[in-house]
Amino acid sequence: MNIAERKAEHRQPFVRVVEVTEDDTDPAKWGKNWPLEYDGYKRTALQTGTRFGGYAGSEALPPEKIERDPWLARMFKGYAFSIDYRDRRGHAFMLSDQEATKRLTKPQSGSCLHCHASILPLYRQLGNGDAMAGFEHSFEYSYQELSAKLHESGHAHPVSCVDCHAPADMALRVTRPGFVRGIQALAASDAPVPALPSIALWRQGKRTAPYDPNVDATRNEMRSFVCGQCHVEYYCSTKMILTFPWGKGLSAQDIEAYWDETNFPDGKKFVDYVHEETGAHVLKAQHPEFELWNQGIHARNGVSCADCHMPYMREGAAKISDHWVRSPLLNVNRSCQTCHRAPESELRARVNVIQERNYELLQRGGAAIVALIDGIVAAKASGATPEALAPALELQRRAQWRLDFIAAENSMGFHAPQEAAKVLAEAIDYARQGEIAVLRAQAAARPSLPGGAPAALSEE
Amino acid sequence: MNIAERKAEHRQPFVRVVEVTEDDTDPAKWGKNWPLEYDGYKRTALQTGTRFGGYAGSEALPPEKIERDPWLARMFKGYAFSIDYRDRRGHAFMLSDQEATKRLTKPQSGSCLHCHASILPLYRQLGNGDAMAGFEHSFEYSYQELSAKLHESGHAHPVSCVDCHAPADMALRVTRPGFVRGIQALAASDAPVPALPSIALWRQGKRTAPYDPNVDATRNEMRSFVCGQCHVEYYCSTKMILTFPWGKGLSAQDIEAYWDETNFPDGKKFVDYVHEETGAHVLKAQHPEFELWNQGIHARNGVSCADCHMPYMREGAAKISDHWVRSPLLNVNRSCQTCHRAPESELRARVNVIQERNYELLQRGGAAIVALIDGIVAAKASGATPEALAPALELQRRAQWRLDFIAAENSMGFHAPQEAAKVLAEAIDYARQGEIAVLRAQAAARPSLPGGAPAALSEE
Amino acid sequence: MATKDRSEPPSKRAWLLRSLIPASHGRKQTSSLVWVLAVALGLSAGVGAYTFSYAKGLSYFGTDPRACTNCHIMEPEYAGWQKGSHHDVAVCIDCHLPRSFVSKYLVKAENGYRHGKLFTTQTFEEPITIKPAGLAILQSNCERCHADLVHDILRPERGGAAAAAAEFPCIHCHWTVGHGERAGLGGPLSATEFGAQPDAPNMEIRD
Ligand code: HEC
Ligand code: HEC
Ligand code: HEC
Ligand code: HEC
Ligand code: HEC
Ligand code: HEC
Ligand code: HEC
Ligand code: HEC
Ligand code: HEC
Ligand code: HEC
Ligand code: HEC
Ligand code: HEC
Ligand code: HEC
Ligand code: HEC
Ligand SMILES: [Ca+2]
Ligand SMILES: [Ca+2]
Repeated sequence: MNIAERKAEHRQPFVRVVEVTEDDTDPAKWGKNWPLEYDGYKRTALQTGTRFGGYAGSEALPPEKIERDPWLARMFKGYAFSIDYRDRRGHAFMLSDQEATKRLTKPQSGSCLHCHASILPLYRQLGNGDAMAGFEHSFEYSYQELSAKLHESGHAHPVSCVDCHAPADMALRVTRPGFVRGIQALAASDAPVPALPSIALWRQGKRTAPYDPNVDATRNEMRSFVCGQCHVEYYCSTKMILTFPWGKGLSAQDIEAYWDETNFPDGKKFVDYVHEETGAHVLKAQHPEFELWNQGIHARNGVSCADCHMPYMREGAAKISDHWVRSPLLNVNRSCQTCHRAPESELRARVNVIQERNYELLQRGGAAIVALIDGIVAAKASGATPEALAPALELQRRAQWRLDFIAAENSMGFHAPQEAAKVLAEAIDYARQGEIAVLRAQAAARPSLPGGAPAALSEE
Repeated sequence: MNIAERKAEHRQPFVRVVEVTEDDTDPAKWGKNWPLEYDGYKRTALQTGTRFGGYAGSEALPPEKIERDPWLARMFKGYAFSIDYRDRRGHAFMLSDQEATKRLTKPQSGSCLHCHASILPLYRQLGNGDAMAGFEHSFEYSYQELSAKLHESGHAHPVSCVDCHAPADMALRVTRPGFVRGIQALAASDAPVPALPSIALWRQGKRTAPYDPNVDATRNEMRSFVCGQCHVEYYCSTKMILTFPWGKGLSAQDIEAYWDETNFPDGKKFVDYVHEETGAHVLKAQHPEFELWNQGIHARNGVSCADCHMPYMREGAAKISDHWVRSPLLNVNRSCQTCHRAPESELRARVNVIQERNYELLQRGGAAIVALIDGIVAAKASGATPEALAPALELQRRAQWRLDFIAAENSMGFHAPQEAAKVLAEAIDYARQGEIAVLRAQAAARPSLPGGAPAALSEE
Repeated sequence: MATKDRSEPPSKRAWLLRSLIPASHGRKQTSSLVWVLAVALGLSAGVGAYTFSYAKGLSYFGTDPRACTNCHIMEPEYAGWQKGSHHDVAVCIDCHLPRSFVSKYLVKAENGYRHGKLFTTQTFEEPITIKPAGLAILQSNCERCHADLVHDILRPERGGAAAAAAEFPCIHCHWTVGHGERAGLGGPLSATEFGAQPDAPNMEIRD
């Protein structure tokens, strides 16, 4: 193809060969209008991997995280994640991988589908045209019930064009009710949002209408919000509506405070599960990429998810966003080098230094949490009372929350290296303090020994 | 002044009005040739301060760090730093502040002067013309003896032009034997040096001559090496020559390994002091700015100390280095905005976020080390044997080394935020493990209790 | 769907656009009054006929990059441009002045007025940083030359180059195309600088 043809090929303005609507969840149809983006999108079915990212193997399913790091399974005792918890992979697999997970052998809610399928038409159906209303009932269904409806409805697709784009003009938009409710709660709070200027601006306004990302956010923010619809911490079960816990801010500490003050609709204190071995009431953290990214220097500089995970690429005479969403380490020249004038090898090395430090601390935390659980188990065996163990159990909750927050986050610390290390440092401190509390409790049972009363929690 | 004059100023060539030599330690004389730099240099006598940096008060001496953070004094029990340890301030004070410190009430070595005075002429005198030879004897003198000689010699000035500049052509050069020996040991090792390209290059060569910073280093490296002559971890006493412990690398871990394998000339195992209360053999870390900077992203990007602490500035049409060495937070437009396209308020906020996170972890570490010392003291009181406490004492050494490394470093984590947080996380882990080891030791004394043998150190 | 609201950006977004510009030092945008003034009296109104002609005011209207370096203060950018990826395809005014004849000379007058005055009085902030107005012009020029290539990634319905400049400009990623790494330079120590440091009470003020 010569330049003349290139130009010709491009000069035709954005012709739409087919009309697309809110109900077109099949990406193939959109692909007729935007074949270049569709090509990239389809590639998410290819298996790619890096030291810490993705999955490049040939087995049907990615490897089990819980086998690679047994301390994860130990933390999750008593919860579905201890049964089956694997590496993630490309978007094309999101629905089938969900349907294949053994976590579904435990009762799960319809909320699961919020982030694994192109579900808006189904929400509208449930809400007689009102997607938000439909969403508000979706959690009451069992996963199997809602999944059946989804397949009937013919919209059983992984995330599709319509989930991030307005069919009318292809503008980015968020469609996920969970995100809209979460970001509105964040905007309504006074938590600092240095990386989200449009929220700071909305707060200065009259606040007549709630913050609406599709109206108030900048184009640059939308390049991260579309991802924040799913790559976030959440609560999801039939007990309570799907919740993004952002009412007090986006840091691990803010979110812990939010859960600490949350009650279930039945009034009971919020908890994810009771640890099978220790009886501690613990929290489960899920992939808080959006939250951790917000704590980092890239976010403060307005560097969006799409900048790194969907970099622009030159296709013939046109420049488009690479819709092959994947690890930027597979695409360093486009993902990093337009901003960082360093050789690819050097940029890889920088990521590696950051990730290895984070990995080392993560394993250190794993050792600490296992030691704590062992300690509590031994203490119970030797007859320690629940009262005496209470401080240790509270410390387990705090330690696990922080350790899980960074373990579940998928960049191995890269999205905010110092913050991730700080959260892990706190996790380690609480886990070890827990062990001490156990030993003190046992010692206390023997008046002759020093140590006395269970340790008070040292303040943050 | 109008454009005509500005142009004139622009053309002005610079003239040497006086000759300067190796023996001219008086900056005033150099100032005749280079008034703009001298003008800045003199300002280091102004007292400036920030939240964590410098000292802006009006008292004769800066405040005591050991009073602000009592856990520091507790760590230093049995060592001179527990008597008097203050905030640093400008270069103009370096000699008088040293002469004023109560640490001198304990015997100190002549080595102290290596970094507090313009001492090269005195080294040459001691070595009959050979500065290195003179340096090699200087540690044998008491501080008072050598200080007397310095004042006789008429060279009792704080760091002066001649310490960083060759009088002949004003080229940057390092003059401090301690640095030359240290950097040579680093070059001879195989420790990775991503931020020091000229060492990597030298290693690829024949290695006929040892690495010589004044010959082999790049100009950009020299902009940090001149500072690395003093802003480094060291050992300084009459027992052993002044040592920069770089033979295994520059990280806290590398340096710990170096000290662990060091013996005194008399063959005894190296140690800084024995902790008064616990008997632990501990290490003292001093201002490892050069070492921590080396672990950071700025260093990897070739951003030198001078870039931030002596930024270039425009004087009329000329471009000079601001010789008012101070906190860059007092100079954000010159120090940071030359590279970062963000408003001053935003850049301050970024530093603040980094420093506050680091400060929080530092205090967390302080609480942990105090708890450990308390635990050991209590155990000794209740008759625990040295053997039983050995693991706890070893853990105290490791914990203190790391905590002190970041506490003594003067950027409150900024020079390498993630690395600093990691070192603190390890400090906290070891301190808490120490407490556990103590409780286990006590429990072990009571067969009926669980826990059994003292905890083994968990590996890094 | 809410996307229709995007077509006419609410005024508060316009405000946001400005608030998002990096390093704008919050200096007020030159008022239209100054523009009128500058056009009416020409550059001389700003810097005086002498300064203007001496500063090769006429060459300022040409396209020769060296015209800009009549002010030494522009030299870092000149040097950066020479090493930059565009030195053989674009000169200063290609990126920094609008295309249309009229507005080009309006801006030249305004720049000449402001730069000249600021340069003579040395009252500008350093490092010199491109202002919102400058960024908008820049953006329009990137788009102009690369229209074919970037056609698909422009979102005119969110507002023109000014909106793009503030929300998601080309230089969000391509910030080195003009001058390579940033070429800013801090200015001389000034009296106001000391006054501006509350936490440095003992700081003397230099004459
Ligand atoms: C400055 C670049 C950058 C930005 C901005 C960024 N990421 Fe990442 N992200 C990375 C890197 C680098 C990794 C590590 C990839 C690896 O280990 O292979 C990563 C990893 C990930 C992973 C795991 C990838 C895999 O292959 O397993 C996910 C998911 C992810 N990021 C999502 C996000 C989301 C969502 C956002 C925005 C909220 C975001 N990222 C912002 C650079 C970035
Ligand atoms: C509708 C929900 C949803 C949205 C929206 C979404 N993701 Fe994902 N993403 C997922 C799920 C689910 C997976 C895991 C799929 C699997 O493992 O089967 C995933 C996987 C990934 C991975 C890992 C890919 C790999 O090869 O390992 C990356 C990187 C990623 N997403 C980034 C992004 C970015 C960047 C955005 C926004 C531009 C985004 N995602 C938007 C749900 C979503
Ligand atoms: C708020 C969005 C969201 C919700 C709700 C959600 N997921 Fe996911 N899920 C993701 C994202 C993002 C990933 C990819 C990142 C990762 O694997 O950590 C993922 C990955 C997965 C994976 C592949 C990796 C693994 O964990 O084995 C499975 C399986 C999965 N989810 C199942 C479920 C089930 C079952 C539920 C309901 C209990 C659910 N998801 C609810 C967003 C969500
Ligand atoms: C997970 C979110 C996501 C999904 C799913 C998605 N896109 Fe995009 N798309 C983006 C982002 C982010 C951009 C960049 C938009 C911007 O910068 O304003 C984009 C941009 C585009 C553009 C504008 C030109 C360009 O390439 O930048 C087109 C056209 C487009 N997408 C088509 C599609 C099509 C067709 C599909 C389905 C096959 C699709 N998109 C699926 C996130 C998505
Ligand atoms: C759109 C611009 C942009 C992109 C794309 C980008 N960065 Fe950055 N990066 C920045 C900015 C801005 C900073 C903060 C420093 C500054 O203000 O200049 C930064 C900081 C960093 C740092 C130091 C901070 C830290 O977290 O340690 C690293 C390392 C880094 N980037 C690596 C990467 C890698 C790897 C990629 C690709 C996966 C990438 N960046 C993509 C702009 C970008
Ligand atoms: C990228 C910029 C940067 C670089 C490079 C840098 N520093 Fe710093 N330095 C800082 C900042 C910011 C602080 C914190 C100042 C404060 O807290 O007021 C600091 C603090 C310090 C302090 C304490 C300052 C005071 O006022 O108490 C010393 C000493 C110091 N640095 C020495 C060095 C040395 C030596 C090097 C090179 C080995 C170096 N710095 C490299 C930015 C830098
Ligand atoms: C000969 C030794 C020596 C050299 C060389 C040296 N310093 Fe210092 N520096 C000191 C001493 C000693 C102090 C503390 C003085 C005091 O507190 O009395 C100090 C203090 C400082 C401070 C704190 C100033 C304040 O206002 O708080 C900074 C910043 C600093 N040095 C940076 C540097 C940089 C950057 C370089 C290299 C360009 C450098 N130093 C070279 C010994 C040195
Ligand atoms: C390897 C260089 C070096 C050596 C050797 C050295 N100093 Fe310093 N000293 C510094 C630097 C750099 C600072 C400023 C940074 C800081 O205060 O942490 C400093 C600060 C000081 C200060 C002011 C802050 C404080 O600690 O109260 C005193 C006093 C001082 N030194 C005394 C001494 C004494 C006594 C000795 C000998 C036992 C000595 N120094 C040896 C480099 C050195
Ligand atoms: C602590 C180290 C140090 C001391 C002491 C010092 N300088 Fe410098 N000087 C530097 C550095 C670093 C540069 C930058 C050199 C470069 O970029 O190559 C410099 C540059 C210069 C230059 C070159 C022009 C410029 O400003 O960049 C002159 C002239 C100069 N210094 C004069 C002096 C004079 C006169 C004194 C004593 C009053 C002095 N210096 C003291 C470190 C020092
Ligand atoms: C000579 C250039 C230069 C100077 C001067 C400089 N920086 Fe940087 N800064 C960088 C580079 C390069 C990076 C790494 C990101 C990248 O590769 O673009 C960076 C990264 C950063 C980061 C993110 C990494 C981290 O450690 O968190 C912060 C924050 C930062 N700089 C702040 C500052 C501040 C504050 C100053 C002034 C005291 C400063 N910088 C001076 C070039 C510079
Ligand atoms: C290819 C386009 C291009 C050309 C040609 C160009 N510039 Fe620029 N100029 C830019 C960009 C982009 C920036 C913003 C750079 C930044 O923010 O780092 C800029 C910024 C500037 C600034 C403000 C400094 C700053 O960092 O914001 C000045 C002054 C300047 N240019 C002058 C010139 C002069 C004089 C010439 C001709 C010698 C020139 N430019 C040629 C693109 C260009
Ligand atoms: C009369 C001296 C002088 C001449 C001639 C001059 N400049 Fe400038 N320029 C300045 C000064 C002074 C500033 C700083 C003004 C400010 O910060 O508002 C400046 C700032 C700039 C800026 C950044 C500030 C902004 O308004 O965005 C750009 C871009 C720029 N000049 C481009 C040019 C170009 C292109 C030329 C030649 C066509 C030129 N300059 C000729 C003195 C001059
Ligand atoms: C006077 C016309 C003109 C202007 C104005 C212009 N460019 Fe270019 N640019 C070109 C030409 C011609 C090339 C080389 C051929 C090509 O790659 O398209 C080029 C090359 C590039 C390249 C590829 C080379 C590189 O540096 O990576 C980028 C990116 C680019 N331009 C971005 C920009 C941006 C961003 C702006 C605005 C700040 C801009 N251009 C302004 C004409 C222009
Ligand atoms: C989010 C980051 C980003 C933004 C914003 C962006 N670009 Fe790019 N641009 C890229 C990347 C990445 C490439 C490299 C594509 C490739 O290599 O296939 C590129 C390539 C280009 C090229 C082709 C370079 C070549 O090698 O031929 C030009 C020209 C260009 N961009 C101009 C622009 C213009 C004009 C704008 C604004 C309308 C713009 N870019 C906005 C990231 C960006
Ligand atoms: Ca959760
Ligand atoms: Ca030491």
